[in-house]
Amino acid sequence: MTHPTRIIDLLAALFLLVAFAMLSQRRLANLITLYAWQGTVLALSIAILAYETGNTHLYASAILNGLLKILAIPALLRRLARRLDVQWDRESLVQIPTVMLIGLGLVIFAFNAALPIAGLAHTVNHETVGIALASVLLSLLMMILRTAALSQVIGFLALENSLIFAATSVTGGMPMVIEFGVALDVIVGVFILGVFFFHIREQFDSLDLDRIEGRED
Amino acid sequence: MHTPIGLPWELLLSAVVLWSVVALASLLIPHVPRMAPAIFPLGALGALLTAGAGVLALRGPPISTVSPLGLPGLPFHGRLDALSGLFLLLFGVTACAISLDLAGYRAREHYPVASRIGLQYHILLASLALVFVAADAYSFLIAWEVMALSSYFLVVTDHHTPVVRSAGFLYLLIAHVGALAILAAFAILAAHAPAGAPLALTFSALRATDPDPAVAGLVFILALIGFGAKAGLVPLHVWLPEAHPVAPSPISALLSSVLLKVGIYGLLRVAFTLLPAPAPWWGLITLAAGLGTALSGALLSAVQSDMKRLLAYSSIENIGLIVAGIGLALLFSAYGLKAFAALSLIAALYHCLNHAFFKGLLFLGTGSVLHATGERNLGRLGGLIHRMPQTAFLMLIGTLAIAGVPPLNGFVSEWLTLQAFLKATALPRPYLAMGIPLGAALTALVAGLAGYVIVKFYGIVFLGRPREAKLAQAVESGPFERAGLGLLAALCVVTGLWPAGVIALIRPAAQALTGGEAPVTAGDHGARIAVAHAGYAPPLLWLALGIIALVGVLVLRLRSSGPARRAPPWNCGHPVAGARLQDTAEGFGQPIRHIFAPFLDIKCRRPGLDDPEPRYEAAVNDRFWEGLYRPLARGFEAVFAGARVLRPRRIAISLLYVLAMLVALLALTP
Amino acid sequence: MTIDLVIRQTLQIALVVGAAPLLAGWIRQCRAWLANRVGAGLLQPYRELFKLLRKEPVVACGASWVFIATPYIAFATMAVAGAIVPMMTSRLPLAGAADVVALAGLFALARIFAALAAMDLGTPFGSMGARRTMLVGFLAEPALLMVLFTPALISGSTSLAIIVRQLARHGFILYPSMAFAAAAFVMVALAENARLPVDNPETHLELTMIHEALNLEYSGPHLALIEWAAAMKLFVYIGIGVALFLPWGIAQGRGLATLPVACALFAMKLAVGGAGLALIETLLAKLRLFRVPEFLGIAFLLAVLGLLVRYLVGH
Amino acid sequence: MTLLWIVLIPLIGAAILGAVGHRNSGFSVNIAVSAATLLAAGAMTVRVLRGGSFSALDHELFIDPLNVILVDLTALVALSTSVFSRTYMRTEARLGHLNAARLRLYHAMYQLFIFTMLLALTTNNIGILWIAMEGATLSTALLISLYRTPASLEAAWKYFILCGVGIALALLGTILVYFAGHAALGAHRALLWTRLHGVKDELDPAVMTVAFVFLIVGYGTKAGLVPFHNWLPDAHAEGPTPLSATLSGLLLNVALYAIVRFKALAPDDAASHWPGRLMMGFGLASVLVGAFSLGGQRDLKRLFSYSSVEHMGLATFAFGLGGPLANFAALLHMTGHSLTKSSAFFASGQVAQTAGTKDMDRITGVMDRAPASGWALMASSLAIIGTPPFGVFASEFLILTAALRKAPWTVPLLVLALGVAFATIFRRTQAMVFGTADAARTRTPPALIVSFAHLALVLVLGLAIPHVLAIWYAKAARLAGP
Repeated sequence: MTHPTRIIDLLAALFLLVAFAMLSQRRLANLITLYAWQGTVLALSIAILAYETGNTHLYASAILNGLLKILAIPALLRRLARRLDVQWDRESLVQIPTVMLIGLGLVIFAFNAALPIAGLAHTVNHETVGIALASVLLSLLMMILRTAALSQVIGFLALENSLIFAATSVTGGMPMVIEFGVALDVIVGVFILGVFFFHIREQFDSLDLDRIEGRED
Repeated sequence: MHTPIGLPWELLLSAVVLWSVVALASLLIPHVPRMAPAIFPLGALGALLTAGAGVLALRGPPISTVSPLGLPGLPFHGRLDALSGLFLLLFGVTACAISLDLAGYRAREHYPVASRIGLQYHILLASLALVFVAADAYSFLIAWEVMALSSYFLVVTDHHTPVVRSAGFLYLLIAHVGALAILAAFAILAAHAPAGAPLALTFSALRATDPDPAVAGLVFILALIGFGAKAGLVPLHVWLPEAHPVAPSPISALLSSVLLKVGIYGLLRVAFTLLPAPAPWWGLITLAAGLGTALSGALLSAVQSDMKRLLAYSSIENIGLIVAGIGLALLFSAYGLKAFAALSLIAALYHCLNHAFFKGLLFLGTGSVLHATGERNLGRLGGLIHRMPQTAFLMLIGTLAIAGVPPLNGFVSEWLTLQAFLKATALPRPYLAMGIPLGAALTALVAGLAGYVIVKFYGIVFLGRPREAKLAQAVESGPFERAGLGLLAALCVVTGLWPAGVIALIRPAAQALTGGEAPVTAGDHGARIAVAHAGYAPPLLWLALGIIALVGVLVLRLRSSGPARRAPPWNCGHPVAGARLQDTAEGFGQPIRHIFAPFLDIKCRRPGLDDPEPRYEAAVNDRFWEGLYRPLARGFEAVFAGARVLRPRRIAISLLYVLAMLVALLALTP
Repeated sequence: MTIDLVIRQTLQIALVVGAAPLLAGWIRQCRAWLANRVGAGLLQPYRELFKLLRKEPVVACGASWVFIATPYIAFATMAVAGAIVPMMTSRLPLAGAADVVALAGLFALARIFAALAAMDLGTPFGSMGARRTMLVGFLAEPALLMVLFTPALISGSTSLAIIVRQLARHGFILYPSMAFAAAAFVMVALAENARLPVDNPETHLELTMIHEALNLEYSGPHLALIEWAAAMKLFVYIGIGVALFLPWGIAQGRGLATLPVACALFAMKLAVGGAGLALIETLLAKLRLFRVPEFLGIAFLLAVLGLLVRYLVGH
Repeated sequence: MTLLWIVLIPLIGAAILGAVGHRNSGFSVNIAVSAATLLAAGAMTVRVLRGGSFSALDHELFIDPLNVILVDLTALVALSTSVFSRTYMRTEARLGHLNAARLRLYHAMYQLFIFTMLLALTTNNIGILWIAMEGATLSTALLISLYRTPASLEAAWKYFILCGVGIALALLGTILVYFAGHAALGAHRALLWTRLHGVKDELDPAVMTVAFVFLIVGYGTKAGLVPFHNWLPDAHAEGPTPLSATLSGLLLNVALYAIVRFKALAPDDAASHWPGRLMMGFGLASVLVGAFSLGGQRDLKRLFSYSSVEHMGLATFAFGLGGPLANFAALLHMTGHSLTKSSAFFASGQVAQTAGTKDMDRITGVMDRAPASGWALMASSLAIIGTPPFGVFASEFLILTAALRKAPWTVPLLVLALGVAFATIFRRTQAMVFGTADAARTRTPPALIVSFAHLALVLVLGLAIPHVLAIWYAKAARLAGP
């Protein structure tokens, strides 16, 4: 077992940790910071993977992800948060410890579910598939529990992060076209959401999902 | 169509084409009013062609044909055999009379309505003709549903009144549920076709499938439900008394005379030609359903006070008798008694013809009354025999026919049915041999009730004194109406006077279905029919009656000079006050309500001691509404509410669904 | 049709038409005797009929042709019914034209016309009578058919002639099933002919009358025809009873030789039957109208029992 | 080259409309572009039916009898919808529901939407398929919120989040498929469907089953399968009518198409029944829930959107059954449903616009007020609830027949659902179409021509399926896998 792989495993662990942190974090600013951290971890792991396997397009992918998820999107989100001045997410229905327990359960489940795939994977870091799957489920859980539109979006982005992480850990990265396509979709999506938020706020003068949804058919 | 297809097909198809053209032409009526008078006579012509095709099909061998249209691997198949022929004949003749009536009836309507009726009516006729000759499940269902739809549009002709709309909805809904049952029946049969045939849905292929008894039973039950819903079998009859009254009377006539028979046709087609030899229990439940339907129909019609509702319930009663005959036939053929099966089937088919004729006659007659008086409520009619004598006379023929008294046609089928019931002692199972003849008693009871009902109907509408002042303005119906009535009345008389001839027509159909030769012999040059030496010769009876009555008349006339002196009625010396003193429909139904109270759901309002304006009301509702349909509707409403709850308001919940589903499926992955 | 048959037929019709009033008179006379009255004599009905026939025909205003036609129809129907039932001989040409079911049908025809005629004037009593008649009618019809089915099953045919031949061959002993049928038949006959305990032919008491209410508006010759028809109906019914339950001695052969004997026998049976009817009527009291369904229900049950017994015993 | 044109034309059209979409000429341009697309599609169809399937751009684009059906359908419905929206959106603008900028947005996004769908249909690369689907989500999200009403924003938000998540999961599925193919095909070709299909027996079953779970949950969300259908009624009801028509008529089909393609990749061994079973399960659930949800609806467009859930469920179920007959029926059902449902939305949009409300309790007497709208609505509803002689009946008939052979126990449920759908929809339609009108008679709107044209096509499907079509669909059915 070489150093880089061990580092990747460590980073994977960090990735999961960040996911948990995001699950528990309610202050929007910190949430965004955590998202940036997740991006960093992601980019780093891709870079190390690139160094390990030595295929060049992974470097590009690492840079792309880095730019997007460490700088661009967090900046955009901060700007949004400031412009819409939302700092706090309301208290979620389920309190944090329970959430943590549920999350733990999901992690265990994900590890088991991922075993067959991990067994087959020929990449250096195939053990991390389970972690990737776990963080997918965790971010989904986070989206479920959040009541502020913005933090739900962050959950969505985290989900997308974990997908990329899964991609790299399972297959050592998708072809470049796809990477770019995905990145494009993400950035466009975030822009559109940004536009949305303003419309939503001028209609509902709130970004609280309880206010937005739940009308009768 | 592939040539050559034979004369009957050519007649039939030309009729269908004619009707389609007429249907499209009637769209133009509002723009070209001049053609309005031609529309319905042309329809009548098409009906005659159909009748001709029917007669030829009855005489000749079955002719099949395949059209290029249809599904891939399943083009439309058509087959003209004896059964189709018989029903085409029934349909053609009745439709001809109804078209004649419409020709007069529609002259009064304003053009948009006339054009809509012209369109839908002729589409209906065409689809009916095709139902009788369709020879594969798909084309049968297509024709079937087109028939249901066009008749629905005719029922809701006056769609501005809510009652009409709800009646129409109920009608189409039950028709569609029935169609689904029929579809399921066909599909189940097809699913048991030998492998390699993905679409074994032609009737010949379905006949070739050999389902095990359980499957065959299931198919039969589905068919009974599906076609029973069309024919108005209890408890699927509730649409009938709602839909038939609200439709324009000629349409009611068509619905009662022909569309109900389509259900009978389908039942026969499936039970006798598509399925293997029946099991005894098929016959038993059919018989039970038939008798139950007949009895409840008779009871409920006896307590109606709307003349069209009364007739609608009486249609249910007659359908019940027909189905009872079919059940008997199934029972006999289940035990291999082919000849007796043929006999019961002849009885049932004969009654189909009779009911088509006299019920069509009565409904057309109510149409004339409705037009002359604008009144459907029996309580506001009366004495019309003086205002519209010819209609009254023709209606009297229908009345006697439906009452099942000799020497008219209603009696013949009753006679045959009873003869068939007597044969039940030949059944090998003791409980059957003992029990079935009691069915004859029920049949007799129903016949008696029918007499009661129809006396009430005729006596209150046409006899007595007018119950409303406006009835004095009533006028005799127009020539076209009377022509339609006359045609049907004549048919009632002919089929009553010459049973041997009619049976000769029906026999091939019955024989084709049961494979047995019915033990009905014709004697005295066709004047007399006999079952087991028990004969019935209406012409002789007519003769004897006529001679004796004539003698009586002559004797009295010779003695008395000039016409009888007129004097006020005696009435036991009580002065005969206002016309309101006459018996009402409710009053006439009172004994029935009293005797059969347990079977009826009666809402009665009696005047109190100090009522400002004392009046008596008695309404009788169908028990099946409260007993079956309302609970069903409530159940569905509950399920709907449940489905609404299932749909989450919040995104989070649906995301939770996603997560849960994901976890569940991943856990389930093999 | 040979001349012999024609003679038989005309004889039979003549007998029914001619002797019906006599039977009615006989029954009245018996009732009178049972009630310790002298009675008006056997020929009283004839006197009444001729008196009525001599009167000027009067018809109520607003009566339609149905009202006027009904008496003739009733008369003719009953005459034809009488022509069908084998009384002295089982060999009648018209017997082939109608069986027991057709017979019931003929009665129904007459009943319906009577009811319609009663409703024609729109008098309260008329329609009341019509209603009650039809009520009794549709309750009696199934019972009657059940009664007739028992012998029909025995002989395997619904033709009266054949039934009678079959039963007559059997000799004096009554079939066990026929005993039930007989009881039921008597009850039906009482109801159908508007006799006590169902209806009282003697009175015009508004609230209880059934049959009489139908005739309220008739007078003179029309009333005569109706009364005559009623008498014939009774005659025919008793004739049916005799044919079904005391068939022995009926003429079977071709020639007319056997007829006088059969005729005498039949007259005797009629006398007995009439006396029996009178006795029943004297013993029973009038039922309330809504007891009638129960009465006929019992008749129906007895008839059904007859059927079942017939099936169990086998003959 | 036609293959390239089919995706380029709408893209170019989107660009042009981005510039001129707000002008009055925008409508005509829109129609012209759609017409051009249809022409290209037609040309391509001829070529496929003559010479069989072919590909372009180094196998990135690919066409075969299966997806050409949907391409044609998309192009056709896109054209008729653009024709319809000419009148409809003009009126909307006149009524002040839209300003010029929104109109431009509408036109541009409309063509972009069409582009993404055509790309998704014609691409051979499952990665690009995913990107195109995501693109469709983005473009439609903007269309749904076109009116900027609270309801429409909520709908758009729901749509965005739900479909976003779904799509994301689909991406994971795609990654897994890529991973499975990686072993057999190497990095470069492992995304090409044709190649994957070639080696489908070498793909690892364990991975493929897991992958299919993600894919069906992901694309199933997009196809509006229960229980992921929450977005669908809102999106249909709150978006502009032309969008509702295209969403129901086309987008759902495309999503289902994606699922079918992946089902076809499953190897034909024991584990391969898994996708079929999943599809049958989701399909059945959708049919039942969709049908029973129809009961309590008051909003006209919601009613028809729930019926879309039901019908997509039926098609999914049929594909799940598999086999030539069921697949044939499913394709026929997709075709019939797109045509009928879009026509139903045209009619109901027209009715709602004239009546000024979507609340069915307040709409009555349409037949008196505007006979054309009345007949269109009546006929479309009758067709959509599967009354003969319309094509939907034919496909439902075939589906039931096939189901009776493979999974008889499902038939009672299906029949129940069909009956309920009939009762609920027809009750509403009758109440709206008949009765006395509360307003004066209006002139018949020209836009409904397309509605009747669709109905005519569906009628043909029900009465006499042309021989060519039959053969073509049979081929496609074989491609849709066992």
